[in-house]
Amino acid sequence: MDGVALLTIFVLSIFVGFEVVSKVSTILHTPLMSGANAIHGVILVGAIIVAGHADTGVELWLGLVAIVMATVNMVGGFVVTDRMLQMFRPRQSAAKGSDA
Amino acid sequence: MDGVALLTIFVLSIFVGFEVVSKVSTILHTPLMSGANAIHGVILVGAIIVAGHADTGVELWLGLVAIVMATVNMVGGFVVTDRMLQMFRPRQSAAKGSDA
Amino acid sequence: MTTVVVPAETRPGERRVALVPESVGRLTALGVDVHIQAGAGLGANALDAAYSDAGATVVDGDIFAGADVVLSVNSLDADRVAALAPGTTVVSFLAPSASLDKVKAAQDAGITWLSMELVPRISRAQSMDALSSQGLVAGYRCALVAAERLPKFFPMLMTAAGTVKPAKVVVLGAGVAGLQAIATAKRLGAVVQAYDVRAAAADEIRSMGAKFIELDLESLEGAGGYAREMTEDRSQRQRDLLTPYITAADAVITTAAVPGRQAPMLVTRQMVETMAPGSVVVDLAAETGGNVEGSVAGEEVMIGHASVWGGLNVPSQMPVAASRLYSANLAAISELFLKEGAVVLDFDDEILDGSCVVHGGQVRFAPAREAIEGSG
Amino acid sequence: MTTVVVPAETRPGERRVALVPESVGRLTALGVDVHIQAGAGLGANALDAAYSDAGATVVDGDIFAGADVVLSVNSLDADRVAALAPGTTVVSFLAPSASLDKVKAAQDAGITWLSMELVPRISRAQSMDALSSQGLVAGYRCALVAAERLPKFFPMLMTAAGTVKPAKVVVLGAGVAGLQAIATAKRLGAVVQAYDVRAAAADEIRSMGAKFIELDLESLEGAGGYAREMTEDRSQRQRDLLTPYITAADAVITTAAVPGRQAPMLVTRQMVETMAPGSVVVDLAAETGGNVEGSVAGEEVMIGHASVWGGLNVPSQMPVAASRLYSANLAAISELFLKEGAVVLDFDDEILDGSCVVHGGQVRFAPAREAIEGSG
Amino acid sequence: MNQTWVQLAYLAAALCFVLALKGLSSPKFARRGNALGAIGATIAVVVTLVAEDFDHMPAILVAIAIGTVFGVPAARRVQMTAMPQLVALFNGVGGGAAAIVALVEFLSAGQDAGFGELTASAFTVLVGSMSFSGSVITFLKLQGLMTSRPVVFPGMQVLLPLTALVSVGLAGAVIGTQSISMIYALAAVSLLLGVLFVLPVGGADVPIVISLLNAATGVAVAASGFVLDNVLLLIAGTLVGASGTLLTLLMAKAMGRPIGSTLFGALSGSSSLGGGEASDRPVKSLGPSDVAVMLAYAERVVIVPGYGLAVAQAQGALKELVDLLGERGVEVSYGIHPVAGRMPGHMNVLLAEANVPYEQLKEMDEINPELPATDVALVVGANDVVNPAARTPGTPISGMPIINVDQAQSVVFLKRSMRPGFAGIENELLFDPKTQLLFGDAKDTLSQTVTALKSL
Amino acid sequence: MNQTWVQLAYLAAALCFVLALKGLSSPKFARRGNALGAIGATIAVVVTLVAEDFDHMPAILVAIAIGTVFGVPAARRVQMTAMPQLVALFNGVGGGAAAIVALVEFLSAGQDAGFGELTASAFTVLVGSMSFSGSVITFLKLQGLMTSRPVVFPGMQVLLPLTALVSVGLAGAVIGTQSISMIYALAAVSLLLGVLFVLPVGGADVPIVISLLNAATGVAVAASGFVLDNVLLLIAGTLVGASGTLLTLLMAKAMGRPIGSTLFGALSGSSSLGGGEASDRPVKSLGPSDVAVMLAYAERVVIVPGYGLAVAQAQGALKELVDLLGERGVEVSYGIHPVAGRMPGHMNVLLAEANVPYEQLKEMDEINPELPATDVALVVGANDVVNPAARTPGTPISGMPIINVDQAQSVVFLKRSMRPGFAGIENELLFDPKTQLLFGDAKDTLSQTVTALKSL
Ligand SMILES: NC(=O)c1ccc[n+]([C@@H]2O[C@H](COP(=O)([O-])OP(=O)(O)OC[C@H]3O[C@@H](n4cnc5c(N)ncnc54)[C@H](OP(=O)(O)O)[C@@H]3O)[C@@H](O)[C@H]2O)c1
Ligand SMILES: NC(=O)c1ccc[n+]([C@@H]2O[C@H](COP(=O)([O-])OP(=O)(O)OC[C@H]3O[C@@H](n4cnc5c(N)ncnc54)[C@H](OP(=O)(O)O)[C@@H]3O)[C@@H](O)[C@H]2O)c1
Ligand SMILES: NC(=O)c1ccc[n+]([C@@H]2O[C@H](COP(=O)([O-])OP(=O)(O)OC[C@H]3O[C@@H](n4cnc5c(N)ncnc54)[C@H](O)[C@@H]3O)[C@@H](O)[C@H]2O)c1
Ligand SMILES: NC(=O)c1ccc[n+]([C@@H]2O[C@H](COP(=O)([O-])OP(=O)(O)OC[C@H]3O[C@@H](n4cnc5c(N)ncnc54)[C@H](O)[C@@H]3O)[C@@H](O)[C@H]2O)c1
Repeated sequence: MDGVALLTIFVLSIFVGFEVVSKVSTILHTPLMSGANAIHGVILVGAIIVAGHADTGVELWLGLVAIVMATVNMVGGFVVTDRMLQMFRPRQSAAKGSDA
Repeated sequence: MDGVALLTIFVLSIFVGFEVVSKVSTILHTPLMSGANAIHGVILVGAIIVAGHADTGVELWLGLVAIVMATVNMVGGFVVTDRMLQMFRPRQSAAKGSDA
Repeated sequence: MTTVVVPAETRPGERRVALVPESVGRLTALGVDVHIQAGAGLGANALDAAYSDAGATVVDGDIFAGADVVLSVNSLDADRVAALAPGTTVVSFLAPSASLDKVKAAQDAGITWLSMELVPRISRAQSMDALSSQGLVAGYRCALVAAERLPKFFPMLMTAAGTVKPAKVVVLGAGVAGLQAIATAKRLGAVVQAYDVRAAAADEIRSMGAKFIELDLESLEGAGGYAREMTEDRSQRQRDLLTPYITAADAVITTAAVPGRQAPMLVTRQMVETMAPGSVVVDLAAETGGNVEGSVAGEEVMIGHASVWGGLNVPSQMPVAASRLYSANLAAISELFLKEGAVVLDFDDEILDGSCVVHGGQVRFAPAREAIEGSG
Repeated sequence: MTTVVVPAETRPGERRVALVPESVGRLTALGVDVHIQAGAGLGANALDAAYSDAGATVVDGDIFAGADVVLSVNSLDADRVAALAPGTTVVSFLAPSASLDKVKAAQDAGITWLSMELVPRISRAQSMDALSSQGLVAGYRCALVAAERLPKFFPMLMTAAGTVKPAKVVVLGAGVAGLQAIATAKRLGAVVQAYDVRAAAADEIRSMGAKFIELDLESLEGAGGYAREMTEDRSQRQRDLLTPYITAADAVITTAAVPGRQAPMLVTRQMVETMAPGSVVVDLAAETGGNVEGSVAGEEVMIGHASVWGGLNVPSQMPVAASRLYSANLAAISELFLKEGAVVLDFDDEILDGSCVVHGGQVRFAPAREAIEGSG
Repeated sequence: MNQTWVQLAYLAAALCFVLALKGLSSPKFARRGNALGAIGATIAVVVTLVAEDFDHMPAILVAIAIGTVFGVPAARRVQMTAMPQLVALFNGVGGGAAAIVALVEFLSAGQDAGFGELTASAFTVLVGSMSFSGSVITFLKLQGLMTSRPVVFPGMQVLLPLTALVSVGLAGAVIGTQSISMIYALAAVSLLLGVLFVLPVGGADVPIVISLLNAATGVAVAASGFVLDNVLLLIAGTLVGASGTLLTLLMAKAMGRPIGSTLFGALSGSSSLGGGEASDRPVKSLGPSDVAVMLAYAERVVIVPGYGLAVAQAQGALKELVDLLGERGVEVSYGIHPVAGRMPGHMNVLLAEANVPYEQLKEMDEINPELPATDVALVVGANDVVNPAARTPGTPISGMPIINVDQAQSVVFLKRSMRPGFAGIENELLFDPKTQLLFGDAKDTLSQTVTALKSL
Repeated sequence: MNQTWVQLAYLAAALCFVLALKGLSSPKFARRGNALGAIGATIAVVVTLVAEDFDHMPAILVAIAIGTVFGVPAARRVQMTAMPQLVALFNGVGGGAAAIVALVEFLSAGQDAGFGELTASAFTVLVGSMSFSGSVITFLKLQGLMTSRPVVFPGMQVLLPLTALVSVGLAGAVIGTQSISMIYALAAVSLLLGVLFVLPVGGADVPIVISLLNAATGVAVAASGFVLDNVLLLIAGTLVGASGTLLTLLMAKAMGRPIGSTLFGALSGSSSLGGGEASDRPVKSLGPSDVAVMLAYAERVVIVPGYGLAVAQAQGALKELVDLLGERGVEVSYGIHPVAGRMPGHMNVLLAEANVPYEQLKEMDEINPELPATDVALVVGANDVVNPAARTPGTPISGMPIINVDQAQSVVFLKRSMRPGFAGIENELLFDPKTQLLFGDAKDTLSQTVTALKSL
C-alpha cells in the first residue's frame, strides 16, 4: 500500500480512536484502558509474520519470544478486562427500568 | 491507490462521519445539514478534473455545467450555513457565565 | 359629585372593613368622593389618618347623609336601607334568599343593591370575586386553627427522643377554601388526604401535592363549576365510605358548600366519636348548617374525644388580609358602574346584571323575587 | 422489686405527663414495676386504660408509697420531697439554683435528685436531652402562635384581588427552639430573618433556608455550645442594630437564653412601639425574665400597636407531643441507672455525675451547694 | 505539482472537513466549524487547479466565477424562513454535479474502465440524478411553487417501485454493455425516480427528506471518488453520507416520526399527513435540547407557569432550570398571572415549595411591559392566562387581563397535547409562527431540558 | 489465501476493534465490546496463520500456546485489587513484543529497507522498549515489590533528559548507519529511559502512567504496522494510541492532577506526593460519573444525610437523584440519624421541603439491620452520625448510636474537604478501603451525579 494511503488511514484512525472513547464515563476508565491494552496485543500478528519469515536462529528465537509476549498481552488482556467488567452485568430490575 | 486501501479509508470515514455528529444538539440539525451539504460541494474538484480532461465538446460543456453547479453548492452552502449560525454568536454575559 | 361612603361594620365581631386605605385611590381616580366613617378600619389596623392621607374624608357624624354609593362588607339592616335616599347603590355581601326583608326594604326604598355573592364566576369577573378572596383567607385560617389546636406536631420529626409521626389531615370539600387549607396543612408537613364531589377536584387536589380520597361514587357537577346537592342516599354512602378516613385522621377540616343551599352534612356525630382523643375537627361551614353534625358556629365543642371548632365569620379573624382582598374586589366592581364620576348601571354587562338583586323598585334576582311574590 | 412511680403533675396548667404508655415497656423491660397515678395522663390524652394495657399499675391512692424512683416533669414541692423515703431517686426538671428550698429538703431527706436540665450535652446523652426535646415543641408552637395571631398571611399569594406580600418574621435566638421556629415560619411561607450570638449560628440559620441578620458585633461563645451573657454595652449596641429589623417585621419570635441566667433582654418597649399595627411578638423566654421588655408570661399584652404573647410553660401547650418526647428522654436516662431491676448510680458516668443535684445528703451541684452553704 | 504533495493537501482538506462536522455539532464551535469547512474546500479547489496543467483553464475559471455569482448572493439575501428550500436547491445541484462528473468520466474513459469503476459510475449517476430531481421538487414544495401536501395519484404505489427497478436494471445494463445511450437512459429514469420519491412526502416531513437527499449526494460524491480514484472526494463524500444518514435518523426521532412512514406513509395510506386539520393548522414542535439552546442564548426569559405545572408537580425541575440559566447570565423572571392554577395563589404555593425566591416572582402588571423586550417566553402548563382570545369580545375569557407572551420575540409552550385549558377554548397563539411547542408532561420535558442545558 | 481476502479479513478485525472501544466506553455495552475485541483479535491471528505458508509453524503454535498458558490463568486468578499491576505487565510485554518485531524485521530486511521503514523501525524499538521497562517498574511498584513512593536520586533531573536525548540520537544513527549494534544499543538505552521515566512517579499517579504507557505501546504497534506494511497493525495501534492518549488526559482530569506535574512533579520538586501525611493516609476520591455508575448498578442504596445537606441546601438535587434511581429499579431509602443536622428533625424539615415521601425515611434502628445487604451507602454531608469512633470509648461521641454505613458493601462520602464534623474528631471511615470520597459542595456534586446518571 502506498505511503499516502497509509497516512490517510493513520489520520482517520486517530479520529476514530479519539471519538469513540470521548464519551467514556469515569468508572470505565480502567476497563477501557485494559481493553485497549488487549487490542494492541494484536502485535501478535506481526510477531507471527516475523517469526514465520525468520531466516536466522536469532530472528526465530526473538520472533518466538515476541509471540509469547504478544499472546500473553492479547489473551490475558481480554480475560482480565472481562473480569473487571463483571460488575456491569445487567441486573433484571435495572434493565427493565432503563428500557422504559 | 488500491481497492483495499480505498475500502479501508471508506470504512474509517463512515465511522468518523457517524461519531463526529453523534452528539449534535437538536437545534443544530439544520445548520449541520446545511454545512454537510456545503462540504459535498467539493465535487467541484471532480468537476474541474473532468472538465480539464475533456476531449469532446459534450464532455467539456457537461463538465462546465457540473463546475457551475458544484460551485453554487459549495460556495452558497458555506455562506448560508454561516448565516444560520449567526444566532450562536457568543453573548458577553453568557460567555462569562459558562466559562465560570 | 358622586359620594361613595364606607360605614363601619355593625355585625358583632366583624373586624373587616369594606375599603382599605390602599384602595381609596382607585375610587377617587374614578372621579368620586370617598367618605369613611371614623374608626371603621380599626379592626383591620387601618387608622383614620391613613384614610385621610389616601384622599378619603373621615366622617364622624352620619356617614349615610348624601351617600350615592354605599360599600360594605356585610349587608345593611332593613331599617338602615329604608332610610337611604332613593337611587342609592349598595354593594355588599347579601345572601338574598335568606334576607328577604332587606330585599323588600330596598325594593320599597328604590335602592339598587349589588350582591357580591352573585358576581358571576366568569373569567373577567375574577378580580371582583369576593367569595374566592374570602374563601382563600378562610381556608388558610382553618388549617392554622387545626394546627394550633392539635396537641401534636403536623410535621414528621426524627429526633433523639424518638420519631414523631406526621399528623394525618383530612380535608373535605376542595373549593377555594379547601384547596388553600390543603396547601397550608401540607406546607406544615401533615399528610393530607382530601375529597370533593366535583370531577375536576381529583386533579386539583393532586396538584396541591395531597392525596385524593377515591371513593366508589359518581361525581356531582352543577352549573358554573359548583357542586350539586347530594341525594340522601348518596350522602349516606359517602359518609359510610369516608368513616375510616375520619377515624384515622388527627385533624379534619371541612369546607363543603353548595351555593344557595344548606351546607351538606358530611360527618356525623358517630363518625367524630370514632376519632382518637385529642383530635381536632374544623368546620368552616358551621354557619350555614355545618358539614359536621353538632358543630356550633363560633364555638369549640367536644364530641367524643375530639374538639370540634365551628367557624363563625372566619375571614374576619384575619381582618387585615381579608379586608385588603375584599376592598380590591369592591374597587374592581366599582370601576364597572362608576363611569366619569357617575353611577351608570349597564345591565347588558353580564356581571352587573348577574349581581344586581334589586334596582328601581324591581327585584331582579329571580329566586328572591319569586319568594317575595309568593309570600306576599 | 424496684418501683418506679409517676405522679400526676401538680403545677397549675400543666398538661404533660412524665411517662406515656408507649414508654412503659422500656421501663418494665429493666425489671421494675411502674406505678402511675390515676388520671395522670389525661392532659396528654393518655387514658388510664392505655397504661394498664402497657403493663403499668394505675394507682388511685398515695402514689408515693413505696416509691424507689419518682419520674416527673416538674419538680416536686419541698414538702413532698421531705416526705419521701430516704434513698428515693427523683428524676425531673429542677432549676436547682432557683429552687434551693427543694434541694435543701432533698439533702435533708437523703433523696437522690437527677435534674433533666443538667444532663450534659454530650453526644451520648442526646437521647436524654429534655431541653432539646421540649425546645423543639416550644419552637414549633411559637411559630404557630405567631401565624395564628397575625391578622395577615404568612405566605405570599398573587391573586386576582391583588398580591398579598409575605409576612416578615424575625427570630432572635437560634438554639433548638429558635431553629424550629424558623423552620416552621419558613414552611408557612414567611420571609424569615434570624439572629443569634453564637458563631456557628449563621451557618445553622442559613441551613434552615432563612437569612442571617449580620450585625457588626463579635460573637459570644460560652462553654458546651451555649451562649455567654452579654455585657450591658454590647447588649445596647445589639438592640440598636436590631431595631430596624424589628420595626420592619410583622412578627418577632424571641427564644434567646443563657443557661443559668436571666434571659437576655433583646427587644425594648420602644422597639416594639415602632412596629406597625397588628404586629405580633412572641416571647418564649417570658418565664425567665423575657427577651422582650414588658412581656408577661402566660398573657397577651399590647405594647404600642403590637400584641406581645408571653410564653408560659409552652411545651405543655402541645402536651401529647411534648410528653412523648420527654417520656423517651426519661426512659433513656432510666436505662442508665436501673441495672437489673435496681437503682445503681455510677458517678463515673459523666451523665449521672453531671445531672445529679443531690445524693445521700450531699449537694453535688456546685452552684447550689455554694448557695446553700453561703446562705446557711 | 508533486502528486504526493497534492495527496497530502487533499488529506489536510479532508481533515478540515472532519473538524468542520465536529464543530458544527456543538453550538459553541459551530461557526468556527463552518469556517474550517470553507477553508478545507478552498484548499482542495486551489490545489486541484494548480496540480495539473488542465486544458480549458479559462472556461473552468469562468464557470467557477459564474457559480459563485449565483450562489453567494442567493445565500446572502435569502430570508431566514426560506433557508430550508435554498439548502435543498444547493443539495440538488451538488447531486447533479456528481452525476455529470461520473457521466463525463464514463464518456471519456470509454472501454478502458474496469468493473469497479463502471459500477461506481452507474451508481453515481443514479444517486446523483435522483438527488437532483428530488431536491428540486422539495424546493418547489417549500417555496410554495407547488402544493406542500403529499401528492399521490392512482398507480403510484406501482410506479415508484417499478421506476426503482428499471433504474437498477439500467445501471446493470450500463455496467454490462458500457453503452452510452444506456447511461443517458439511466440518468433520465433516475431523475424520474427522484421526483416520484419526493412527491408523496407531506410538508412537515420535508426537512427529513432534505437531510436524506443530502446524505445521498454525499454517497454519490464518495462513489465519484472511486470513479476518479480521488481520496478527497471519497472521504468527504463518505463523511457527508455517514453523518447525513445519522442526522436523518436523529431528526426523524426528534420529530417523533418513524423514518419509514415519513417517506412512504402517504403512499401506503398510513400517514396522518394526507390532509385534514392537522396539516392545515400546523404547529411547530421542538425538542428539549432546542429549548435548552434557545434559553441559553437568550438575554431575557420570562417563565409563565399555570395549572399544568401543578399537575405535573414540576416546580422543582423548573426551579433548577431557572437557576442554571441564571448561572449562565440569562435574566429570568416568573410572570405570575393572578388566576393561574385553580386556587388563588396556587403558583405561589407551588413555587415556594421549590424555594423560588420571592423576588423572582413578578405580577402580571409588572411583567407585561417587559415582554416586548423578552427573547423567550416559556409557558409552562398555562393556557388561558396567555390566550389572546381574551382581547376579543365574545369568548368565555373576554375581558380577562392576560400575560402578553405574544409580544415576546418567541414563545415556547410546554404542554402534553393540543387540548385547551380551564375555559375550554382554543388558543390561537399555539399556531402563531413565533410559537413552538414542546409536548410532554412538564416535569419530564423540563428535566430533559435541564439535562440538555447542562451539556451545552 | 488470496491477499485481497486477507486484507478484507484484516479490515473486519479492525472494525471489531473500533466497535470494541466504542462498547467499552459505555457501561451497558462494555462486556459486549470486550468480547468483540477478542473476536477481532482471533480473526486477525487465524487469518494470519492461514494466509501464508510460514516456516517454523509448529514452533509458532507452541509459542502461542505457551503465551496462552501464561496469560489466561494469571488473568483469571488475579485479585480484583491486583488488576492494575497485571494490566501494566500485559502492556509491558505487548510493548516488548512490538520492539522485538521491529528489531527482527530490521535484522532480516537488512539493507533493503527504505528511509520510511527504517524510521518506523527505530521508533518502534525505542517506544516499545521504553514501554516495556516502564511497565515493569509500575508493576513492581503496584505489586509492592518496590516502594510506591516517588523514587528520586540526585542527578536524575539531568540523567532523564540526557537518556532521552541519547536514545533519539541512537535512533538517528540506526536510520543513518543501519548498524545492527546501534539498534541493540537503542533498545538498551530505551529500556533505561522507561525505568527513569517511571521511577519518580508517586503511588496515586501510577494509573495515569499505565494509561500513558498503554498509549505508547499502541503507537509502537502502529509504527510496526508501517514497518511490516500491515494495515491492521496500523489501525489497531493507532486506535489504541489515540484513545489511550485521550483516556490519559481524561483520567488525569478526573483525578484533578495536571498531567505535567503527575509525570515530572517529583522530579521538579513541585509535587505534593513526595511524602508527608497525605500520601501516608490516602483517601480514594472519585468523580460524579463514577458515583452515578456505582449507584445505577447497585441493588440497594441507603442515603445518609447530615448537616452538610442543609448547608448546601441540596435537598432538591438529592431527591432528584433518588427518584432517578428508583426509576431504574434501584431500591433506595434514606437512613435518618436522630441527631443529624443541628436541630431535632432537621433532616425531616429539609427533605419535606423537597417533597420526599415520608415512607422513604427510615429511622436509625430500622436501617441499621439493612446495611450489611446494602451495596452503596451514600453519605451526604454527614460525618459524626456515621463515625465508627462512637463505638470505641474515650472519644467525644463515644456511646452515641450511629448509622453503621461501614457495614455496607461500599461507602461514598459527599463532602467538601477532610474537615471533621460538629464533634471535631476525625472519621476513620474516610480512610477505609471501601470508602470513596466525592469532594465538593453537595449541591454541585449531587446535580453533577444526576446529570451523569441521566446519560447512562
Ligand atoms: N386561580 C384561580 O383561583 C382559579 C380558580 C378556578 C379556575 N381558574 C381558571 O383556571 C385557569 C387557569 O389558567 P392556566 O393557564 O393556569 O391553566 P389552564 O388554562 O387550565 O391550562 C393548563 C394547561 O396545562 C396543560 N397541562 C396540564 N397538565 C400538564 C402536565 N402534566 N404537563 C404539562 N402541561 C400540562 C394543559 O394542556 P395539556 O392538557 O395539553 O397538557 C393545559 O393547557 C383560568 O381559566 C382561570 O380562570 C382559576
Ligand atoms: N440534631 C440535633 O439536634 C443536634 C443539635 C446540635 C448538635 N448536633 C450534633 O451535630 C452532629 C450532626 O452530625 P452530622 O453527621 O449531621 O453533621 P456533622 O458531623 O457536623 O458533619 C457534617 C459534614 O457535612 C460536610 N459539609 C458541610 N457543608 C457541606 C456542603 N455544603 N456540601 C457537602 N458537605 C458539606 C462537612 O464536611 P466538609 O466541611 O468537609 O464539607 C461535615 O463533615 C452530631 O455530632 C450531633 O451530635 C445535633
Ligand atoms: N372561574 C373562576 O373564576 C373561578 C374562581 C374561583 C373558583 N372557581 C371554581 O368554583 C368552584 C367552587 O369553588 P368554591 O370554593 O366557591 O366552592 P363552594 O364554596 O361553593 O364549595 C366548596 C367545595 O365543596 C364541594 N362540595 C359540595 N358538596 C360536597 C359534598 N357533598 N362532598 C364533598 N364536597 C362537596 C364543592 O365541590 C366545592 O369544591 C371550584 O371549581 C373552583 O375552581 C372558579
Ligand atoms: N451536642 C448536642 O447534643 C446538642 C443538642 C442540642 C443542642 N445543642 C446545641 O446547644 C446550643 C444551645 O441550644 P439551646 O436551644 O439549648 O440554647 P438555649 O435555649 O440555651 O438558648 C437559645 C439560643 O439563644 C441564643 N442567645 C443567647 N443570648 C443571646 C443574645 N444576647 N442574642 C441572641 N441570641 C442569644 C443562644 O446562642 C442559643 O442559640 C446550640 O448550639 C445547639 O446546637 C447541642
